[in-house]
Amino acid sequence: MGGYTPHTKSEIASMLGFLGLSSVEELFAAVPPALRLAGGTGLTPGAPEPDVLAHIYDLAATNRPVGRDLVCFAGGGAYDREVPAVTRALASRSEFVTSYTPYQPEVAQGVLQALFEFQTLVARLAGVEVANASLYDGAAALVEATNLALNATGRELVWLSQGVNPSWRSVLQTFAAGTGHVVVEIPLVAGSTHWSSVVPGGPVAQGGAPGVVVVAYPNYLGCLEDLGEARALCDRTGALLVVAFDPICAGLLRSPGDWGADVVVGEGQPLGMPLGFGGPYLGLFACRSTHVRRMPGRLVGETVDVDGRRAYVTTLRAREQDIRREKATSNVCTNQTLMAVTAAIQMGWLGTSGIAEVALRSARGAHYCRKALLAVPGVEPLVSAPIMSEFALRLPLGADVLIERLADKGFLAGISLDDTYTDARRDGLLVAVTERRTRAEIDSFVDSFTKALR
Amino acid sequence: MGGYTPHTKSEIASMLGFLGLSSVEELFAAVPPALRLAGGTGLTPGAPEPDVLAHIYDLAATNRPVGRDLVCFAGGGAYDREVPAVTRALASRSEFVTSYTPYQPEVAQGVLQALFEFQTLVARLAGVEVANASLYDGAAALVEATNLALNATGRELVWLSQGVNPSWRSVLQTFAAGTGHVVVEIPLVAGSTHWSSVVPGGPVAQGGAPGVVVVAYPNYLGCLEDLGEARALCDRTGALLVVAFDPICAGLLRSPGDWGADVVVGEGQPLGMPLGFGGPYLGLFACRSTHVRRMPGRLVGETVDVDGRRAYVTTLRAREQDIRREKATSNVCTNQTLMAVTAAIQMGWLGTSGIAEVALRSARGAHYCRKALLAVPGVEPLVSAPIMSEFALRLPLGADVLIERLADKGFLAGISLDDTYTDARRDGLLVAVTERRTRAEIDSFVDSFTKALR
Amino acid sequence: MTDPEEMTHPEKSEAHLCAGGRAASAPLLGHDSEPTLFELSEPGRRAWQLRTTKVPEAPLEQLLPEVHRRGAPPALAEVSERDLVGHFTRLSHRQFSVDLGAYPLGSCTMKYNPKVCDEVASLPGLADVHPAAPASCSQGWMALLVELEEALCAITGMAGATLQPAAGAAGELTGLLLMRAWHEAQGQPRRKVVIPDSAHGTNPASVTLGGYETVTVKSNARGCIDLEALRSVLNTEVAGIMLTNPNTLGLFEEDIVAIAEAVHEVGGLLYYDGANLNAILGVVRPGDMGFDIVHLNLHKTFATPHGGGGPGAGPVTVSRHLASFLPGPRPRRVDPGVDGVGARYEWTTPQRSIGRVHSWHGNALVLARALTYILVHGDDGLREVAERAVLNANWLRKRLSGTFDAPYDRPCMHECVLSAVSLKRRSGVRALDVAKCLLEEGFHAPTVYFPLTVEEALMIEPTETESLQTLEAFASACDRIVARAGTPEGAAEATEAPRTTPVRRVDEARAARSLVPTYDTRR
Amino acid sequence: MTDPEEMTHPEKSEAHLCAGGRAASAPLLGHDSEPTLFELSEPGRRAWQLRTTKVPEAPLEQLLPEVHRRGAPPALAEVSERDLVGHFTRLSHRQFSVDLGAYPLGSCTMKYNPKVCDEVASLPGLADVHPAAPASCSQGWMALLVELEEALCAITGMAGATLQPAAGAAGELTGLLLMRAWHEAQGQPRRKVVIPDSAHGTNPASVTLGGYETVTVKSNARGCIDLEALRSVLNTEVAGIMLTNPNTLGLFEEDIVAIAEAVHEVGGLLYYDGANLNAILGVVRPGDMGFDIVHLNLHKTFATPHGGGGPGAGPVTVSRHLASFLPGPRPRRVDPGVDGVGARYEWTTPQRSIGRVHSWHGNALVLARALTYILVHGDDGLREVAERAVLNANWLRKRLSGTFDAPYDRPCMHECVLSAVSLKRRSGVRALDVAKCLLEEGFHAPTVYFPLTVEEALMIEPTETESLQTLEAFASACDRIVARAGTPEGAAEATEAPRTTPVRRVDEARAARSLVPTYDTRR
Ligand SMILES: Cc1ncc(COP(=O)(O)O)c(C=O)c1O
Ligand SMILES: Cc1ncc(COP(=O)(O)O)c(C=O)c1O
Repeated sequence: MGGYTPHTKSEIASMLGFLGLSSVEELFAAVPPALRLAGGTGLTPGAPEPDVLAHIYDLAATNRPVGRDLVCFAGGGAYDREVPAVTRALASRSEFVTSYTPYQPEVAQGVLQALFEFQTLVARLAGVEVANASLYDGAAALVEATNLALNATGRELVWLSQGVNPSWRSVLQTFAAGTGHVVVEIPLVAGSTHWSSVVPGGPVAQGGAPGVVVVAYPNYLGCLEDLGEARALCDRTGALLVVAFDPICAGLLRSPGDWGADVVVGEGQPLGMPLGFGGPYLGLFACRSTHVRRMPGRLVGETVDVDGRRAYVTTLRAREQDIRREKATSNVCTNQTLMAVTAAIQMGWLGTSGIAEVALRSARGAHYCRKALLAVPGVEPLVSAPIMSEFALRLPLGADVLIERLADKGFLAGISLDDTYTDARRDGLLVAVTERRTRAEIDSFVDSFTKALR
Repeated sequence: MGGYTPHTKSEIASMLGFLGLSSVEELFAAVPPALRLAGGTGLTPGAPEPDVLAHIYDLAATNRPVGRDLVCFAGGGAYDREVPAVTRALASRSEFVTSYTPYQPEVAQGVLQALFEFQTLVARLAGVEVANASLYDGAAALVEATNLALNATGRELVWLSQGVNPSWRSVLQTFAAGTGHVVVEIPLVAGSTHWSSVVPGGPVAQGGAPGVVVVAYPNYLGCLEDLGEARALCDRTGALLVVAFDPICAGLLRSPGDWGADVVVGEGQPLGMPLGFGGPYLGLFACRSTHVRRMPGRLVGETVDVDGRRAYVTTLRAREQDIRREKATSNVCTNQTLMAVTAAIQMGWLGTSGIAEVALRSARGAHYCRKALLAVPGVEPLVSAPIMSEFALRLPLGADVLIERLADKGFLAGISLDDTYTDARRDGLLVAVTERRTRAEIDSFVDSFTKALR
Repeated sequence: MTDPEEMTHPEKSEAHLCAGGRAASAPLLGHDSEPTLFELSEPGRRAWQLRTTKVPEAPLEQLLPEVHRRGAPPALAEVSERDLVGHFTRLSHRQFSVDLGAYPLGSCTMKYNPKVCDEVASLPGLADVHPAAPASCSQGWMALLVELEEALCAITGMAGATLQPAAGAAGELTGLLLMRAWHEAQGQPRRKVVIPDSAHGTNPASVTLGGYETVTVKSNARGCIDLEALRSVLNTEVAGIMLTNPNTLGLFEEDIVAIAEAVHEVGGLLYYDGANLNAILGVVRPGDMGFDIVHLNLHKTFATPHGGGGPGAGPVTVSRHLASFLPGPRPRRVDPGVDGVGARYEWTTPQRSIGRVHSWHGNALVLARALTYILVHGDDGLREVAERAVLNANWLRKRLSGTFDAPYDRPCMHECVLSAVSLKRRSGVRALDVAKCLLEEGFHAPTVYFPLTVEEALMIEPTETESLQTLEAFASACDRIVARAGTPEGAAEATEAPRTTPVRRVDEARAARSLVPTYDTRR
Repeated sequence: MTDPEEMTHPEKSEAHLCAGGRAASAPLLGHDSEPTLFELSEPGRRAWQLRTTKVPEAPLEQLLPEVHRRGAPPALAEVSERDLVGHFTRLSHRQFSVDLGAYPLGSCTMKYNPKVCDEVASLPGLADVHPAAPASCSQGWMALLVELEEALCAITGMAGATLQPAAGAAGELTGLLLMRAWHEAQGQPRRKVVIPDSAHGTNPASVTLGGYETVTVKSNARGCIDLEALRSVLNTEVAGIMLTNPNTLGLFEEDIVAIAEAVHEVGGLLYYDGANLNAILGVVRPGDMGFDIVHLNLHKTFATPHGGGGPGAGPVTVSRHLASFLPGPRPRRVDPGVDGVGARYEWTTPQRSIGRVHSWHGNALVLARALTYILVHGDDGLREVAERAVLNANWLRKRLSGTFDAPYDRPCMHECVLSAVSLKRRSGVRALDVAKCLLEEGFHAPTVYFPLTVEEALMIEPTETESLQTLEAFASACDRIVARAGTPEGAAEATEAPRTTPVRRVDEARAARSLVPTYDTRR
């Protein structure tokens, strides 16, 4: 047990004296004696930091991080993107790291302004007017978006494209158990959501009018769907359109807002966060200004101080749980502020030209890689829709087997697709290429891939 | 070439326009055309940061850093000591890292106060009244100390114990070529300086009276010499006593000041700096207050501001090169401030009890290890004087051979002693044990050592 | 009894200087606002640098159908790396933080966050692992997660855990869905969840999202659950109760055993809001009090820094009968190996799992920090944390009981709730003004106006990492503020504080009235 | 011609906000001084934690003879990790830095330091290598050092290098010892070294330590070496001349070829003080100008941060005929390998080496930073650095030429020297006051009163990393300061600036008069 607490023996004695107590145990007089732990928790005794670090190093050594020894072609919502030293250095400033939610704006302008800039940048990427200060992750943002939409429309039916990340769909289903929302999944055909399956009068449409239609762009298989169709469906049914986007792909793609999305959600990890075994990531949430009073989570607004100086503050607080309690738009309190600050820094670093360049390089790499893999005997495209920087293949063997074989050769080959997308053979592989992949890496990946299939 | 400069094309054009110039080349009109580089420097073109990082990683991968794969028993002035995350985190705050020499004290109180604390801590360790704000390294501190002493005594003769680090002695000899100082090295006998070789009337003493006597404590072979003898010699000859100490060993040892040193120098690396292939390290320099006006380098003093608030400022500036020019006490300008700040943090972390504990653990480890190695057939003590945490052995084979063999087994076995300490066989090995060495590491080192000698 | 004057150490010449708790930062210049990134932006500037890939440079037209291409790149900002660094470094200087000074924000547990945890969270062997990597590539992570699950179960006295929830509120909702799934599995779906009136806002909000109706029970005069009032609302419609113990007044619910019996008697479950777990680490376990479901705020109790509002981590632990409902996939040790060597881990989804509650496995790097913190402290250290947190809170409570009103004047746990009611009556100076004055004194303010059950509440949680000297400096600052409020001018001044902060009191009403949530909506 | 008013970008609503150069940090509280570590100390507190070693706990008496044992542990300080962090974080908030804002300190080249270099310097594969490790364990380091030596030779036009000197002044002394060794090897030891009156103080100080006498030559009215004056002091007693070019006035010595000829004619050597190399990177090389010995300040030109006054690195490069005198040991590539693979390196000491000038191999981690910076920039990028540094300096010189006196009113290189002589005459406001007013405006001050040849000198070096907007903001601040000095009250105010900094003007005389260099010497 380390030097984090300052109490000396004599201070403890004098403090107890001041309280008229004779032992530390007496501080816990209110705890019924029968409940008090006699033998401790059973945890090991405290160990000095270097010992604990040694243990954590041991654990870390049995992982295989991506990098030179495991070149990453896996994506599926978590991408191996360039994070410069400057982003890490700024985001790790202890003022950002060790502060709390900006409840006292006079001494929290640093975090508040960074969040204001984050909101602006996300809104610009999403192509809608307003963004919040973050949610937990992409899945949480999706759940909140459907809650908002169903709240706004007063309906309880969700039409959910199976092009949305399967984990997010699973999370949405989990939380629907509480809200009572009904989630209907719409399958993909050839990589695009089969919206015609929900034509009026069809079996799906008989379940009632949806309050929200959810589609991903690019979708989980990397495909670019025609969002015009989804928008038209919403116009026809009175549903809101929620688009799950990728903030980096947005560097090249038409923005969801431009396509007509009402709410845009996304996973912000590609904006400067390490892969980190899946967290902490960053739920992006943006929407049209008409919905701002239904927004979940914190929102920073610009205002002035009593001297008229520009200042920032969390605003529209009446939506939030600490004020509205059971009537709040969401239960979120702690969010992912540090990740939002990180993303603001990273977006500042990328800038207008950088985000376009990263997207372009990813697209080039993906098309180059896809073409080469499709030339490997036995490999076929899983779907035919246009892709951007991620793509799905059908393999002549189970994807898990290939992934293990290629891991031995130093490649994280991709993600095995579940049976929503393939059949029981589980022969679908999702491959992602980022701006970090060099031609040499791709060529050698293709080479090992070819050999692994022999 | 990266994004470090902000100039856009149109800004460059407008700035040139403002200057009435039509090309960037014209900015260099004062440079004789014949001298201007036509074909560039021949360096490769700029490369993006990630490419350069990859290259540096490649280089780093061909090093063998100390750690689990190369357990460190080497010292010789550079020690594998515990540096906690907290020291690194605080010392890397960019306000400390990216500021200049505190010429404007109103906006440099951070660095100034940290240096004031550093000076206090070093003076306390050294056991004399005052310390400066750092010099380059231990060798530089030694050179400055002899300069001070010879200046103070008006003599030019240095009696230098061969117990002082050989590199430092070499540096002293190099710089003596400029100052014209005469350095006479006094050999060790059984690990202690053979002061009796300079008895009055002896061959050394006939060279004249020394202005300074230099001795190390512990010395290079790890031995603890009787500084009383050196002090007596100084009293007899009118020389000043310079003691090269180790700041960590000072946690247990009588302080040089207590032994009667006039000037205390040392290598501050063990106070929180990484091994770093030898730099940047930290030259420690402390002395009796009588010599403060002859001190080299920067000195911070406490004072007040116009409102009477406590403040710090560099002081006794009239000693320094920018004021005194050719009459300055030293030419030092840029020193090792960031390392001094690091050391202040590390000494704060260690504190009174920590420095004693680190020293004690090092001594225990060294004695345990020495005993075990001396039990290995063929290994003998090189010298017999008492040691603290480093010791010298005589091997049945060349030390370089053993070092290579043990490197293959995962140990940095120590440092091969030069022929000042051994004969042409170069069979002397200097072994250091720090508080970081566990019993298991020592036992397995001894085991591999035994096998390597077979 | 310690006279604060006596605390001066002989080495110190100026007593007022000795309190390290005051974040005496200082203005380094220009008094303008920091421009936004957008104002710093100049077309053509850039900071980015990317790896040279040598991938053939196919033209965009060959890559994307036109309908999918945007007209122009999204306008982010165009700045140099140098300006980016200047901007965010200056912003950081406009931000209070634990590392700068005391942050006695009740309920939020703003303790010191050991730097060693930052080092753990940036280890490449942890930070660079892809969450979809096959189990063969992530054994170390899985071992770490299992170790943490086990530690949290030991600390809370529970049988199983999920690490997926990303924060306390997510843990609450997860817990409520577990409650729901359990009742449904019993064939007895229920409609209501009871919470005390002092509960944190996330509790009722989560109850709603869990599909339940909130039933609020009033606290009694001692600040605790009124057992009779509770009994009166308990029936078979009640799925359970959500409690934090100590409660948000910092008081231990002394009747907890009776409460648990009463709730269990009607077939309800007890949910423990672990935000206040810091008070009872190693002293008493929710499981032993009778709770069935617990969430923990790792970012509070286990010192994973709050990051300006997140990320957190809100694992949920449950008793044996609820384990099979936990979210999945969970990491499981399928072979313990010998002395930990050769251990093997797999993913598994509990039989009756409610499903996923996170995109991946939770805020993994936060979880790694928490495990590090737990291992450094260990059994003894965690208990020491609780002891010292409670000692500090009680010392401060007593020290300030003459300065402010003490509505519940008896020993508290890790935090205490005082009130500025008398001060307000006397001088017009409110809890909010006290908070703002404290900012100027170099401390973060306590939580104010929460819990809602106390008028002009000041909810103070010093945490165990603050020193007696800092507590005294804080208390002296409170004394000074209250003393100054004794004169009309002083009181008027207090309502205008703070004066020397980066901005002064901000116009919150205007922010909401004419909403400017982005730079592009500025007039 | 750009009207500064025109620079406002349409996106920006408030022009004065757009200059990112102003380090608008802000006070976050208490206005007390930060206590010292010693005042924070309480007996019995601790922060340290050490590895569990299980080494047998031999009693101290068995380890050390009594005569060597100290009576009590050295009194350092006794603080918790939490207080340590608070203390140094608060201190950091009382410190201006490049990362906070513009630092136009002439001669010091305070440019932006790319963060990637911090990453390099903390790579375990570099940072954890023992300097005495056998060459088999440090091939990467040796390759890095050789690569840097080669790059520095290419940049300076020289044939060999030593990386040992730890800073510029150490490089100077090393260079002078090389000069001495060379003359001695020629059998012609010499006594004097010539330096111009505008030289940096380290030059004459190094000359003395090199065992030479300083001969100062005056500059001419154009601020450059007076060729005739130089010729008049040159003779066979002169070992050489030390010059920086551009000189400390920021002016290029146009007669450099004639100077070199004159010095070489009497058998002297030319020493290049590379502190101003930033101006000529890729444009002209000291070697081509006729210099024989060059030192480089890597902490200036190659953006290895100054660290509050160090560490630096002052490598020395020399022409072919001096290479065999270089300090040793030097790393040498003994086998180039194939495409760099399989290359092999050894240590070697030049034949007639002057000996070591550093305990080990120089400030190695600083050297690694510099190589990184050089490789990122490359041939083209380094030239761009010089171009933009010179462009910025000239823009600012012209922009301010109406504000201050311009004693040398012609194009400068990377810095310009202005003067406050007229301002002082008019208003009593001195260069020092201008400097202090600038601090309050959010900029670091320029160098003042150097070079000594210019009265009331303001030596301004904007560097290439500051934007036009920052330059304009800086210039506007200067304008405001000078305008305010136009009234007696304004002038009086200027002499009292700064007002809002962590402390105000400090009593330097008192610091020297009643010296308090440690906490223990306080009264
Ligand atoms: C008592 C209590 N419960 C629940 C929460 C919610 O936790 P989180 O903010 O992590 O969602 C908090 C935190 O603010 C709290 O203080
Ligand atoms: C012109 C000039 N020469 C020499 C030096 C000395 O360099 P250093 O401070 O690295 O010793 C400096 C730096 O201050 C300088 O500006």
